Amino acid sequence: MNVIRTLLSPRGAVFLLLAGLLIAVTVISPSFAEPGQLIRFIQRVAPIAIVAIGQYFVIVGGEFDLSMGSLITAQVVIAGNLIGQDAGRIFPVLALMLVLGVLVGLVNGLLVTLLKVPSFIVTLGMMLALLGGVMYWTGGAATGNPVDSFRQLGRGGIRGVPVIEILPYSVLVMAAVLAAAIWLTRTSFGRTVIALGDNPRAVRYAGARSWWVTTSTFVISALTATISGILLVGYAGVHPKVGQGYEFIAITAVVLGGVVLGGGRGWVVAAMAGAFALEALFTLLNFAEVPSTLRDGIQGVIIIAAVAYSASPLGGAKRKAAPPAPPQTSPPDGKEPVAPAHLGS
Amino acid sequence: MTTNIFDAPVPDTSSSTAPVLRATDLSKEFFGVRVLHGVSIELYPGRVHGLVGENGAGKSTLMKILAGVYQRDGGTVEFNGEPVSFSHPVQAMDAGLATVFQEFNLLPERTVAQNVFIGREPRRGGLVDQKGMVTRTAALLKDLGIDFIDPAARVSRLSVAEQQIVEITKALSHDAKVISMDEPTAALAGHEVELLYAIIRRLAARGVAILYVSHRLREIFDLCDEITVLKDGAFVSHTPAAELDTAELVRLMVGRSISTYFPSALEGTVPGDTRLQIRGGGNDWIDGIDLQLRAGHITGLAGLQGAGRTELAEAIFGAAPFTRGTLAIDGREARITSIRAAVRSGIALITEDRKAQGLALGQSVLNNALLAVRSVFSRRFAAAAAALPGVLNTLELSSRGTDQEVQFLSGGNQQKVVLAKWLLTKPRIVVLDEPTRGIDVGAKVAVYQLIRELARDGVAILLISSELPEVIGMADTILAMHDGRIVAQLPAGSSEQDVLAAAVAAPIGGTP
Amino acid sequence: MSTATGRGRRQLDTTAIVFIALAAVMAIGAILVGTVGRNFLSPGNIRDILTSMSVLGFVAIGQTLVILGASLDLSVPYVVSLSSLIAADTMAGSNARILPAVLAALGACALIGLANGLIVTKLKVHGFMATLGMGLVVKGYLDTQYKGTSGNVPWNFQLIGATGIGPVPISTLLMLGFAALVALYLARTRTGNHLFAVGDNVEVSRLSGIRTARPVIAAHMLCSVFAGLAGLLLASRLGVGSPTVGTQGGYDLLSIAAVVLGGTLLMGGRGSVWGTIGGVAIFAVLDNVMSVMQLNPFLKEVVRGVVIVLAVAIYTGRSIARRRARFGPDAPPPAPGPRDSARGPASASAPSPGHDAREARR
Amino acid sequence: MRRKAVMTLAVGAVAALALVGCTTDPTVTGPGASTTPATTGAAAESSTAPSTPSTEWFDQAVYDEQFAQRSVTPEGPADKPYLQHINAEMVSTAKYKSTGAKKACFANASISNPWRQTGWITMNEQLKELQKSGAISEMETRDAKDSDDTQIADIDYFINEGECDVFIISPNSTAAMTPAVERACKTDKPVIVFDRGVQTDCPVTFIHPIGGFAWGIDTAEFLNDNLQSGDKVVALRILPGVDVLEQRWAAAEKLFKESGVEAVDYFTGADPVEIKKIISDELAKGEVKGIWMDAGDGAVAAIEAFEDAGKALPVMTGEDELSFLRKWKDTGITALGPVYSNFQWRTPLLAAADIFAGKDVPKEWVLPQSPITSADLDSYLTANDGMPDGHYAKFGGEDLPGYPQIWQKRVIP
Repeated sequence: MNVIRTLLSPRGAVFLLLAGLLIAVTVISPSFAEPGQLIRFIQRVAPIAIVAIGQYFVIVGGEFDLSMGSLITAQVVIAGNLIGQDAGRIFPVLALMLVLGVLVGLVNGLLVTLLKVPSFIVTLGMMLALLGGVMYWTGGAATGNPVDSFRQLGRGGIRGVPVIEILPYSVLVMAAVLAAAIWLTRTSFGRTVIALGDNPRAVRYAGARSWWVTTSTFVISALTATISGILLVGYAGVHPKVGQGYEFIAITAVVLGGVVLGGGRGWVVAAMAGAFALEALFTLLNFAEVPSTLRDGIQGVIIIAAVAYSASPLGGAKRKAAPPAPPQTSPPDGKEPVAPAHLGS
Repeated sequence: MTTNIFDAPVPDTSSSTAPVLRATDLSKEFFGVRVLHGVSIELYPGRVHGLVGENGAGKSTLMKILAGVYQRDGGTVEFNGEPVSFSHPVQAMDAGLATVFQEFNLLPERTVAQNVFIGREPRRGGLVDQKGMVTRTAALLKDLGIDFIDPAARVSRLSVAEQQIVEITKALSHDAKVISMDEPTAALAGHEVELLYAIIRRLAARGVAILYVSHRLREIFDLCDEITVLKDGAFVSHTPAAELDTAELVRLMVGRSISTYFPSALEGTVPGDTRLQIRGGGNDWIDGIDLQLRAGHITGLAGLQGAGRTELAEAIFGAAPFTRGTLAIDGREARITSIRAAVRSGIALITEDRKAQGLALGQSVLNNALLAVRSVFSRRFAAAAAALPGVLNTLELSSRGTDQEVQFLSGGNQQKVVLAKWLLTKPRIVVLDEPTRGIDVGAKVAVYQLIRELARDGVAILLISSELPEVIGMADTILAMHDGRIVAQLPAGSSEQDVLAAAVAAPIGGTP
Repeated sequence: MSTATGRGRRQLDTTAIVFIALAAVMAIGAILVGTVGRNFLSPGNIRDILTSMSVLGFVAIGQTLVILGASLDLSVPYVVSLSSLIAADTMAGSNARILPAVLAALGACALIGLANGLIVTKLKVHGFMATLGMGLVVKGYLDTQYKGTSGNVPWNFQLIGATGIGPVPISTLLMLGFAALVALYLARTRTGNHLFAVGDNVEVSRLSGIRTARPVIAAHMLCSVFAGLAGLLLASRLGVGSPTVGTQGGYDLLSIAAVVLGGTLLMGGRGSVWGTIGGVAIFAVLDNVMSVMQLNPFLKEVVRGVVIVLAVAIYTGRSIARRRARFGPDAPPPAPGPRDSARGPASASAPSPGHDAREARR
Repeated sequence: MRRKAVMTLAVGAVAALALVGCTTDPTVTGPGASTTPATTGAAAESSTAPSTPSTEWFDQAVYDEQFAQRSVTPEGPADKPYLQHINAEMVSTAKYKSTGAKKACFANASISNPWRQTGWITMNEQLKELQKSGAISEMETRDAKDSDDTQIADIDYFINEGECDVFIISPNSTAAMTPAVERACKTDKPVIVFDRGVQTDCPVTFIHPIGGFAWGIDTAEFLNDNLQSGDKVVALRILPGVDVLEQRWAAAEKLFKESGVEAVDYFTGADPVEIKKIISDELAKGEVKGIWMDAGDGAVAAIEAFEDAGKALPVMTGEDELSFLRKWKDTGITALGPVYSNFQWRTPLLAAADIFAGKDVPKEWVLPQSPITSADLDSYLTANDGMPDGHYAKFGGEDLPGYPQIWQKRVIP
C-alpha cells in the first residue's frame, strides 16, 4: 500500500521520469530493452546508484557530502598503486581502503558535529584536500591498473545466466547495498537519522548521540564512495578523473528522488531511482545522437523541470527552526479531539 | 504613519458606542470539515473581549479570519461600519486590525526596530531610515512604559516576554484600533503577566478594542469586560464577565462542569525513598541547589520566568549539567554529564517548548514516540514498540494512526506524543517543564491524571509551572526559585500569595 | 541600567572576527614570505594579492546576496564566461561599443539571474538544484555557440583590468566600491532589508506583508549581474572573451566558501558584505603566499581545503552565543533590580540564539 | 549599521589616499611599440593569428603548413629530438648575451594532466643539469592552475617582483595571454613561449611541436587507410574550446568527411568511465570500426568497452601514453600512437641557455612530431619499462641524471 501511494504522489515523480526515459531509449534503440542490454545498463548505473544511496543518508540527516567524488578518486588510485599486479595484496589493500573510507567519514562527521562547521564547508575542504593529497602522492597518475582479478568485481560477472547471459557482480553489489540501505532505514538508526534531519534538538533531547548518528551517516557515505570506487576501478580502470563530479551527480540523483535538501524527508529507493533516471537521461542523449555540446543544456533543463515537478508543497521549501504553524483547527481527518471522555468519569 | 495611539483623543468608552468591529455569522471549512459556523462577535472601543473555548473550538480560526490569514467561507465582517474582507494579514494590519499570534512572528536575526517596521520600513531620501526606525521604536516602547528593551538589539537575544512586548509594539506601530491576542501570556511568568495587564489596560483606556484569547481563565476574569465562549466551532454564549464565575465558564466551555480541576492523589500513592538528591548543585546559571525528589512524591517548582527553573531542569537532565555539588540517584552518587546519561539513569524531561525540543514534527507519531527508547535503550526497543499502542491508548491520543505526522496533531495531542515517548523509557524520575502550556482543558486534565498515576507507580516527579494554581493543586511540596537559587520550600496547599511572595520577594532561604 | 548593555558585552562582531583572522593570515604570510627572501608588502606583491581579490570579490559579493536570502548560486562560473564573451564580441575592438557591450553582457546576466530567481521562488526548486541546472544550460549554450576565445576588447576597456593607482589595481577599487554599494543596498533599501528577513524566516516575512519572492529574485539577479561584472573584468584582463574562464577560476564553490568564511550563515538571514570581502582576502593572501613559496600545486589544494575548514571552525566556535552566565567566573557583577529576572538572558524559553541557530540551520 | 558605515568610509579613505599617489603602474602599458592606444589595432593585427578567432577552428593555411612540416627532416642533433627544429628561421640573440648563472621565471599553465606532469618532471631534471653546468641559477615557478586570470597575474608578478633574467611561459590560452606576454617582452628580458602560442611575435622564440593539424592528419589518414568509406569512427574528445585540441579534431573531421568515414564525436573530460559508457552505447547501437582520440588519456577504457561487449576490437589512434601503448601491445590491435612531443618541456631551458650564450635560436622552434607506429611500439615499451601508466613514451629525458627513478616514482616538485 505504502509503495503504491508513494508511486502516485508527486514524490513518485522520479519513477515516472525513469519509466519515460527508459521507454524513450527503447523507442530509439529497441535492443536496449533486451535483458542482456538492460543488465549492462544496470551494471553501469551501479556505482552512481551506490553513491546516491550513501548521499541519501547524509542529506536526509540534514547535511551535504561534497567529498564523495574525491574519495572515489582516492580509492581508485590507491587500488591501482598499492595492489598493482600482485593479486596477493588485494585483501590487505581492500582493508586499507575500507579503513580510509571510515576515516574520511569520521573526520567529516566529527568536524561537522564537534567543531560545528557546516557540512558544505567541511566536505568542500575534504574534497580539495583529498584530491590534492592523492595527486601529490601519485604525481598525478597512477602506476597502472590493478590486477584483473580485482577488477572483475566492477567489470565481470557470473556468466552463463539464462536470459541475461551475464549477471555482473556490480549489480549484485548494488542489490546488496540497496538491501542494506533499506534495512538500515527501517532500523532505529535510520529513523533517528531522518528525525535528526527534521529536528536535531528534539533528537538530542531524546538522549540520542546525535553527533554519532550524524558522523555515522558520513561514514556510510564514505563507505559507499569506497565501494563505488572499487566498482569503478574495475569498470573503467585507474585514472585521476574517475569519480570527478560524482558528488554533484549523487546529490542531483537524491534530489530527483524527492529527498528534501535540508533533511527529514525522503525514501532511499527513490534516491536510487534518481540515479537511474539521471543515467537513463545520459543514455538517451547518447542514443538520440544529440550534439555533444548541447547535452549539458538539455540535462540542466530536465533536472530543473523534474525537481520543480516533484517539489510538493510540503517538501519544496526548507523548514526553519520553527516550522510554520500547521492549520490549527483543520487536520484533514477531521476535528481535533477535545474534551476527552474521561473528564466526566 | 505611526501616530501614537496615546496621542489620539480618548474616545468615549461607554458601551453605547458603535462596535469598531462586527463579525456576523462567520463560517469556515477545511477539507469539507466545518471548523466554524454561525459565529458572531462584536468588539467595542476601549473594551477587552475575552474569547474562550477548548482547542478546536474555533478561536484561532476566528482570529485568523479577522486577521486576514484565512478567508471566510460565509458571513460578514464590518470594521468601522464598513464591510471589509482582508486577503492578507498586512491589509488587516494597515486597516488598524492588528493580531499578536501565539507563534511568534518575529525574525530572530533582525533588530527590534527592524521587526517592528518590517515590510514598511520608513524611508528618507529614498533610503531606509534605520536611525528613524530605532527612534520611533524607542518612542513606542516608552509609551508602553518599557525602558529595558534596546530597539537596536537583535530579537534572538531577547527573552520571551520581551519578544511578546515587541509583538505588541509592532501592532501599536500600525496605529491599531483593534488588537487581538492569542494566548499572549502562554510564555510569560507572573510579574510579566502583570506587565502585560498594565499594557492592555493602558491600550483599552486609549480606546483600543482588545480581543483576548487565553486558556488561563483567571486572566480572562482579571482583564475582560465581556466573554464569548465557542465550542466545536459554534457560538455558545456572550456574557458580561461580571455575570460569570470560573465554574460556570468551564461548564460553558466543556459543556459540563468539572468538579475538581486537579485530580487528587490516587489510592495507593505512597511517598517512598529518595530517588534524586542534589546537594550544593550549581553551574553557570543556577547555584546552591539542594533538592530532594522522592518516589511517589510530586515536587512543584514555582518561580518567575528567568528564575532558573528551566536551567535546573536542564541541569538534572544533563543538557546543561551541574558543574558543582553532588548528585545521588537512589542513594548512590551519580554523574549526569549528558542527556544520554540522564535518560540511562531513568530521568525524563518533558521540555517546555515541545516543538523546538520535544518533537520532530515531520515524522510520524510512531517514530516520535519511540525516539527516546531507540536512542538510549535499543535493547528494550521491541518491548517498547509492543507497549506503544497501549500507552497511546491510555493517553487517549487522537490521531489518524501512528503513521500520521505529528505536525498535523493539535497541541494537546502533540504533548501526549511527547509523554508517550518518555513513558516508554520507563522513567523513575520525571521532570515536567510547563507540561500544560498551550493545550486545552481536556488535555490538561489528562496530563494531571497522568502525573498522579506516575506518582502512584512510584515515580519521583518535579513539576515546573508558571501557573501557580497548577503547582499548588498538584504538588506535595512546593519550591520557589529566584535568581538561580531555590529560595523557599512551602507545604502543599500553600496559598498563591505565599508562593508568589516567595518567588518574587527577597529570598527567604538566606542566600544573598 | 540598560539591558542592552547589561546583556551587552556584545560578542565580537562576526565581521571583526573575519578581519582579525585576515590579519593573522597576513602576519603569518609575511613571515613565511620573508623566509624566502621576499617582501610581503612590496608593491608587486600587494598588487598580486589585490588583483586576485578582484574577480573572486565580484562573484562573492553577488553570492553573499543570494546566500543571505537562503539560496545558493552554482551557475556563476558559466555566467562569468558568458558575460566575458558577450562583452568581447560586442565590443569587437571598438571603443564606441564599450557601453552597449557592457549593457548587453549585464542584461543577459540579469536575465539568467531572473530565471534563477523565478525557478527558486515560483517553482520552489532548491537554489542548489536550480542553479546547478541553470549552470548546465548556460554551459550547453557556451559550448554550442562558442568555440574557444572570441571577440576583441578595445584597449581603453583593457585599461580597467591593467591599470592601478600605486599598487592598488583599479579593478580592486571598483570591486570595493561595488561592495560599498551593496552594503548600502542591504542596509538602506527595503528590498535589501527584506532579503535579510526572507533569509531569516520566509513564513514570518510573508505574514509581515513582504512579497517574499521579490528580494530573492532581486538577489539572484544581482548575483548574476555581479558574476557578469566579474566576466567584464576578466574580458578586460584577457582582452578577449572566453567560454572557460569562469570554470577555470572555480568561482562557484570558492565564492560560497569565501562567503561562509566571511561569517555569513549558509542558511541565510545573517551576514555582511564586508565579511565576504575579508573571506576573499584570506583566500587571496593564502594563494599569494603559497605561490611565492612555490608550494607544489597539489599541496596547495590540500592547504586550501584544510584552511577553509579550520578558519570556519574557529569562526563558528567563536560565534556560538552562550547564555550569559549568572554564576561562575564569567558572571556579571550582581546588579539586582526589580526587573532583573525578566530581562535575564538566561531565560529558558528563549533558548540562546546561537544554540538554536546552530542546530536548526546548518 | 554603524560598522557598515565605518567600513564604507574606510574604503573611501583608501581610495582617496590612493588617488593622492596616483600613478599608473609603469609595467602596464599599451601593446605594440608605442604606448598610445592608437597603435593597438595594428599591433594586434600583425600578430600570428587573427585577433578574433573564427568560430571555425579549421584554417587552411596552417593546415597546409603543418601538412608539409610532417615530411620535413628536422635539423639538429639526431639523438636529441628536443633540440631539433623544422624550417627554422634563425634569429640573433646577441643582445642577450651575458655571462653567469641566470634566474629563470616560469609561468606554467598547470600540471593538471598526465602529459603536463610528465613534462614538468622532465623540465625540472633539465633544470638540475643546467644548474650544475652553471647556466641557470634557479627557476621560480608559478602555477596558474589552468586559469588565464591567474596566469596573467603570475606574469605580472614576475615582471614586478621576480628579478627574472628570462621568462618562460607556457600559456594557458592563446589570445588571453597575449597582452601579458607583451608586457613581459617590454622588460627587454628574453621571453620564451612553449606549447600553446600567443598572438604576438615579441618572444625570442616560440617552441612547439608541429601542431594539432598534423596530429589530426596523421591519425585521420591512419584510420582512413585502415577503414572503408561508411565505417563508423567514434571520436573521443576531452573538452571543447581548447585550441590545441580543437585543431586536432578540425583536421581529422575534414579528412573523415573527405574519405566518407562516418565520425561521431563526444566530449569525455578524459574520464574513462564516461568513455566506457559512450563506447558501450555506441556498440549497443551498431558496429564501431574505429576509435579516434584527441588525447590518449583514458584510451584503455575504450578498448575494454569492446572487450566487455564481446565485439571485434577497433582500429584506433590514441597517444604515446604508456597505458595505451601497453594495451595496444596486449591486444595487438591495429593502432597508431600520435605524439604531441612531450620532450618539448626540455627545450625552453636549453633555449634560455643558448640565448644567454648568444647563439642563434629559431624564431619559431618547431619540434619534430612523429607518431609511434606498430613498428616502433616494442622499442618504446622496452625503453619505458617500469614507468607508470600516465607516463609518455616520447618524454625525451633518458639522458638526464634522474633517469629513470624520478619518472618511475613520478616525483613532482
